[in-house]
Amino acid sequence: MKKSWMLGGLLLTSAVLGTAVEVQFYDESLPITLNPLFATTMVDNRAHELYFDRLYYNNPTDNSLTSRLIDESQTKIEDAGKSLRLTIKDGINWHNGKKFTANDICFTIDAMLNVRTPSPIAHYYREHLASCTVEKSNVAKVTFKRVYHNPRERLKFFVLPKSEFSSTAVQPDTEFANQPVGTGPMKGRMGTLAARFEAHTKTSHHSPKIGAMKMSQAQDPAVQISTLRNGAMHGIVSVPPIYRPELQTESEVQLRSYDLRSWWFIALNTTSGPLASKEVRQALNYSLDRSELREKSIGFDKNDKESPCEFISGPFVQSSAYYNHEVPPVEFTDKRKAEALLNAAGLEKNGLWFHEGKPVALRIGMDAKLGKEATDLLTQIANQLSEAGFTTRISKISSDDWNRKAITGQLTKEYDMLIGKWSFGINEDVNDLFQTRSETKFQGRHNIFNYSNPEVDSTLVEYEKARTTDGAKNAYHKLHSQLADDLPYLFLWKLDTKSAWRAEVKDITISPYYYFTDINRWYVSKSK
Amino acid sequence: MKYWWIQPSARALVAVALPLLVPALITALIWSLPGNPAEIICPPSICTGGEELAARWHLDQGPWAFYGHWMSSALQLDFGDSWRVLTGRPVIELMAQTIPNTLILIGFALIPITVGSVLGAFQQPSKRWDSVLVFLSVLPVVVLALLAAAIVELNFAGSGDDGLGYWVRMMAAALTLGIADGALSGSILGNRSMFEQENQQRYVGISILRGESNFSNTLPNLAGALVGQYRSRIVQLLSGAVIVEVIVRVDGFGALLWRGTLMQDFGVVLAAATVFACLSSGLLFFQALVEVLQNLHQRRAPKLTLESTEVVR
Amino acid sequence: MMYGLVSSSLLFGWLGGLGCTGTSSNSEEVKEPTQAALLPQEDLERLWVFKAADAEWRGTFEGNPGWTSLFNRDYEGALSGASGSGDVRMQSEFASIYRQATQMHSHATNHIYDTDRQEEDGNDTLYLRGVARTILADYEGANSDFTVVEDEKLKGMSLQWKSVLEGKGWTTEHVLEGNFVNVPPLTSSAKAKFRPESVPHFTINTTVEGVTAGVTDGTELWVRSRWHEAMAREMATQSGMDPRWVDVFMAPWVVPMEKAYAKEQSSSILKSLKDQPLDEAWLFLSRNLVPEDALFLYELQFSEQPVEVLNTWSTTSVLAKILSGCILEGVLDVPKVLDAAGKLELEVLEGMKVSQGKEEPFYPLFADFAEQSVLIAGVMVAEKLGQREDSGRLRLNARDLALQNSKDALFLTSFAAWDVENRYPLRAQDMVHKYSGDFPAFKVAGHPLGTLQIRLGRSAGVPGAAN
Amino acid sequence: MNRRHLYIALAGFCFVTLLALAWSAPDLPSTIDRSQRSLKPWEYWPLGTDMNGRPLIEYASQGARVIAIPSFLAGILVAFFGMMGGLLRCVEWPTIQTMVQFIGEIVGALPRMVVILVVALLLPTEWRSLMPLAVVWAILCAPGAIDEAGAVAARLGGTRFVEALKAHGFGAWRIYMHHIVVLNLRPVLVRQGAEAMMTVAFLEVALSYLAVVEDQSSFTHSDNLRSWADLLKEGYLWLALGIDSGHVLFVGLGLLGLVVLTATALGKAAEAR
Repeated sequence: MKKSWMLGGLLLTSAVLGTAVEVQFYDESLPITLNPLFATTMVDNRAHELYFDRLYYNNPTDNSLTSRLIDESQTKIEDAGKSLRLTIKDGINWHNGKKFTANDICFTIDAMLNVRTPSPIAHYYREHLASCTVEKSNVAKVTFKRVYHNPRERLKFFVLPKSEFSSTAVQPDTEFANQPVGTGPMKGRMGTLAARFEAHTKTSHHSPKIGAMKMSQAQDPAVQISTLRNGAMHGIVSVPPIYRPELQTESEVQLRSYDLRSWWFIALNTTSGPLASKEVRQALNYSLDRSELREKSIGFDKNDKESPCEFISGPFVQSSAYYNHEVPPVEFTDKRKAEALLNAAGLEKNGLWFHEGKPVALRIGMDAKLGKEATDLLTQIANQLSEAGFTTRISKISSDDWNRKAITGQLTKEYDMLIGKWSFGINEDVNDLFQTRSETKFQGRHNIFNYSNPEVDSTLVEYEKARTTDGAKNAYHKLHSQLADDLPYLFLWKLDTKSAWRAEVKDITISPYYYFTDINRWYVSKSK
Repeated sequence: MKYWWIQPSARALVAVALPLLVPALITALIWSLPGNPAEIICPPSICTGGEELAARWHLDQGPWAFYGHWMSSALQLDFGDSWRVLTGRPVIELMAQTIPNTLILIGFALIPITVGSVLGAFQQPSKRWDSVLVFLSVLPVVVLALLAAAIVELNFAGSGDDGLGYWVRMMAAALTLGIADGALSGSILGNRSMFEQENQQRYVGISILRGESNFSNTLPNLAGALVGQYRSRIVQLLSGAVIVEVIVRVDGFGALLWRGTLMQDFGVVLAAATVFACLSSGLLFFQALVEVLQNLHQRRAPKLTLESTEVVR
Repeated sequence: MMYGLVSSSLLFGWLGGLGCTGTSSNSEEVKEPTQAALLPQEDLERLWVFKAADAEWRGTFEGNPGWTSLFNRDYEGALSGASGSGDVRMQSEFASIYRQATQMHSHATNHIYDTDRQEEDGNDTLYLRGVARTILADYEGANSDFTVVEDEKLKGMSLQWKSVLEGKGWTTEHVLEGNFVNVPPLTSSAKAKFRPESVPHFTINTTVEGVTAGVTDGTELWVRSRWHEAMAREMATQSGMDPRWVDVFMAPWVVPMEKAYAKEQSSSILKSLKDQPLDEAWLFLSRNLVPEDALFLYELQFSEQPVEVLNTWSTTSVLAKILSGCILEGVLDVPKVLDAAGKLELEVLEGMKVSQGKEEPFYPLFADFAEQSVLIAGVMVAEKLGQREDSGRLRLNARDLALQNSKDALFLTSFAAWDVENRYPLRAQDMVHKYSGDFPAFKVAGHPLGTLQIRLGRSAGVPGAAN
Repeated sequence: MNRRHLYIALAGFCFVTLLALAWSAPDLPSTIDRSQRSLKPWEYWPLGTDMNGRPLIEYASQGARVIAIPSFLAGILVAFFGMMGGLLRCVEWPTIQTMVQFIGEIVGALPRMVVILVVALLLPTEWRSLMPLAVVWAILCAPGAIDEAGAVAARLGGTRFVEALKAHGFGAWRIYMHHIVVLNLRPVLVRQGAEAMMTVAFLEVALSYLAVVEDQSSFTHSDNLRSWADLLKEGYLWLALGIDSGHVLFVGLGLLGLVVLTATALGKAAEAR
């Protein structure tokens, strides 16, 4: 029975591939928003790279800072280096056919500078940008708050069309969030089941060879792999580690590295219950057998020198300069230490651990999409904690709830532990994750359980204010050891991301972090 | 049977009340959730435009104002915008995109059910097939939906929403709906037993003696029951459609409702639930009408010919 | 001894089998009409990867712990387990790898104290930038840096570079010592251990009152590389090989300051080695498929007319033959190179099966070396043709398409150095971290990479965490 | 032992098995053990293992724990509603009858899945269980049961039947409970209840499956427990991709079959003589 389906699948697939114009791929989930000012997930960032152009971007191959929108030959530095006079290239059109002008650049900057635009991304640019004035329809003058030796590095934001917004106070709930108008290589809209992309050719600055693309939400990993193999889909953005070895030697599918610094964690609710005690958090740290978790959930192979998974003891990957190698990761369970710490914290063991006469019950949540990369991680962790004498109640958290509630500190009443991952590009700033939350100061915006520790706060300020590179590095090394001791997070591991694309999708360059920067070059060939 | 009109009137009354009641219940639900309803769309932690949003979505003047505004707009076919599923997109647009798929699905699913009803009415198939029908009747929709999804997903994972992929998807889903949860066997067995019992009535025997066909006699008496049965089947299909559309990945109205529910998109849930309620009301009203006609027909005195009166005498 | 090779072969072979079982063969329907074979049979049979299917040929390497370790990409084990001509090869590999690490360090140092210079950077940094610029063959820049260095100790350390600046490049006459580096004597490599120095090497003053910064000096990497090179030459002499093969092997990987001298030597070396048989230790698990490839790539490094070199060698060198077919109007066409590399891998695989009349699980592992060789040679040709971005695309493909056993640390180090030259330190940091066990002194290069990463990150002005 | 006893024994056996499974369910699924992956029942007693080497008996028992009590309660509720409907036809309360019919029409006209989803949406995470949904489902099924039981009572003669029995000197309790409910309404009440029990089990599997495929937390149980839907999901991979999980599908279907068998046997056992 299966064979006949496969055969049917293959015939239909070949028919599809024979005339393939639409490149279809699975991403971890669908984008939360297509308005780049409100991107919170890597899926958002990848989709935005297709719909929009960043004013400046780094060439994914040779890292040269370049722009598809600005005519570099006419760019001038003015006001003793405080301003940049940008001249727009000719013939650039928005997806709706309107001409791209300097008004759009200045609108985007004004929107980011408007404090009523509730965009975490805008906040970063507010630190550098002072104003933007339109000098001519194709000339904008951007002024910075101070002189930068590399001002263009501060202009890597996505440009929005002025015509699509009524005010510079841009809100996340408009139709633009699912039906964007950009200047990017692809135009399209979000659907209920998929995000669609169609080549944007009526402009001078893009000529993608792929006619159309479709981003679907990841299915069961086994289904994804099979549909990729039989050609019903062209690519998978993130291949679960367990399936990588079997794809590695596949002739019709190629594994591609996606340079992204991702690390996994368990955030602990330090605001209430027994987890408010540092000893209890440390005991939990010793109650986990990370080695077993990695072997069973990630499918880690001890003989694999190229293992995608490596333990961490703090909020950085081991290859980062910020990683403090003097703090060793906890790899195995240490029951003795755990029990000593729990006793010290005043907990009593009677089969289960009791706190103030009640058994310690841990409510554990996990960003559901992680379950595709790490099989049953949530259950494995619950099992280990049950073995250690805690009762557990586990819940998967949908991507939507994770982004709207978990990382904004809205789940402190519902959960004691939250399992998630953070991804970084060149900027590994973690202040937002651990600084005491302050909406007015835009601090601690990703502080999951509203953790607050004056010592950690002062270290984070130390990092912000550091005048030397070593100063910043030392501050984060100190932060690393402070966090490894105070444990607002139980740090798990870094996990490399690998994509898989069918061999007929040619000339693929996957850019670090943004992924699709080089999409204009990709093409689909009939031959493998 | 002095009060025969009570039942159809009750149905008609409910048919009118339902489309008003369902949105009222959901409006009450929106206000019963913790926090300000506007925070569902714009959590203060990531959004500063709470007040403007509340005003824009008519959430700022309490449930009655909201309900009133929503109803008056809905009467002009303006169901507002999606709150979360596809933020800002007019719900009517989403419905226009998804309802046809669901109607096609239900339409195709009704084929086996209708065929089954007709067969049942003619006492087909014979009772030795009953074990098969009973087996079919216990197949849950989720199991058949899995089978359908298995066929579709592997071959049309990427191209399932147009061309051949679309139709294979729809057919598989429709077949699932048409068979699962006893839809097919229920229609066959239900009709068969209904007509079987009716055929045993005395008046049928007499009509056969009069040389009339029993079907022409039983049908008018069973019309109401038949329509009622058909109505409940369609309502059952609408419920099943939610499951089938999600599992087989049909971009239908049921799947839209499911997503709306998951994402607390009350813009979508309100509209979807109301449309479901309207459909149900329409069917209910139709049933009431048929019942009225049936009763009037039954109460119409038959014209007796001279011969027949002789026979009676 | 051959357990490692066989077990990993089986492991990967099994995975290969697994990969194939699920694969649909719909390629039949969608493939364009079959093109002519990339290589004629006689050329195919000359490739070492093809010969590797022959148990007898393979047997000469399989018993050797050095080769087994190299196959399993255990470089530390490969160096300590190597013997005879294999030892020469491993020392040359290490010398080249540290050459590229030196280059990486120099680029990183040059960026952090030049393009990404910050207010904190004081006069002492000019010594480090001077060393970096010397290695990168910017002699004027280096000279101007060294002449204004104020710190007496650093001045002293810079003196040994002066002669290189004056001679406008490195020659073998120069003897250079990292003042803080303990160089072991030249003995049998199995015994010799070049321990890494602790990092940072020393501290320098910053412009911030009372604040110093820890730094590393690329000199250590250079000295280390030179030591491995000397070891290679020594081992070559001991095992009766012509030491000039070491020059041939290392030519693509030397640092800019050596280029001029190496070019001077090249014509005579090429002339005398052209007719010498090449020990197969230079081929097995290497980037050269036939002996002529080594000489082709050697000449390519010093030629101003790379296309002519391609054409000249295309009759004898397989890599030249394949790549010359990928030149369109004097430009290397990346998609053609990618196709050719993939096609060669398949042809080799098929050839191995046909010649042996059976299929072994490790055939694909060897065949993958063929694809890697074409891609890496393609990188070199693209660089020579000034197609920098295209060389990057080929580098990325080579990195992604390599299997575990064909992941080449030398190529990856050179890729990292290239990335750092482009002010992109992340991939390089990952590579340095991954190989820190095999090449402990990589931490020296890792130090300025970290500084560069921090400076770029803090000035990037883009958000940090996303989930 | 006649046919009826056989059905009663069968129904009893199936239901006790269901309860036993529920009682023996572990609090959490056990740890992954890939060395034991995809073992068939004869290789790993009694039901084999899943793709990650976990015993399928855990899924079976945890799923039973989710389903057993709520579905049984739903069955009882539906039977109770039916009984009330039947009895109502035997008393002369036209106003109440009209009201019941009116409410019944409203409830009967509501699209069930819409109501269930909305109720599921309302439930706070810590309250999430099948029980409230089962109760709602029972209420939604009530009008059908009331109609059918009412029709049976009407055929019986309704109030005239009660009057006749009163004339024979039977007490009210005996008339209503014994003569009407036990002797006459029993078949329809038990059948309706059994069907409700079965449909609640199917509803749970359907909702759990939707949650699983949509990466959502389950509506019907804590994520500590696995539903039978997880078995169907893994078994589906065998159907779709030929992955070695056919036995998992059969176990899933077998468990659903157990519920179906309970319901059918109950219905048959209660059929009129």
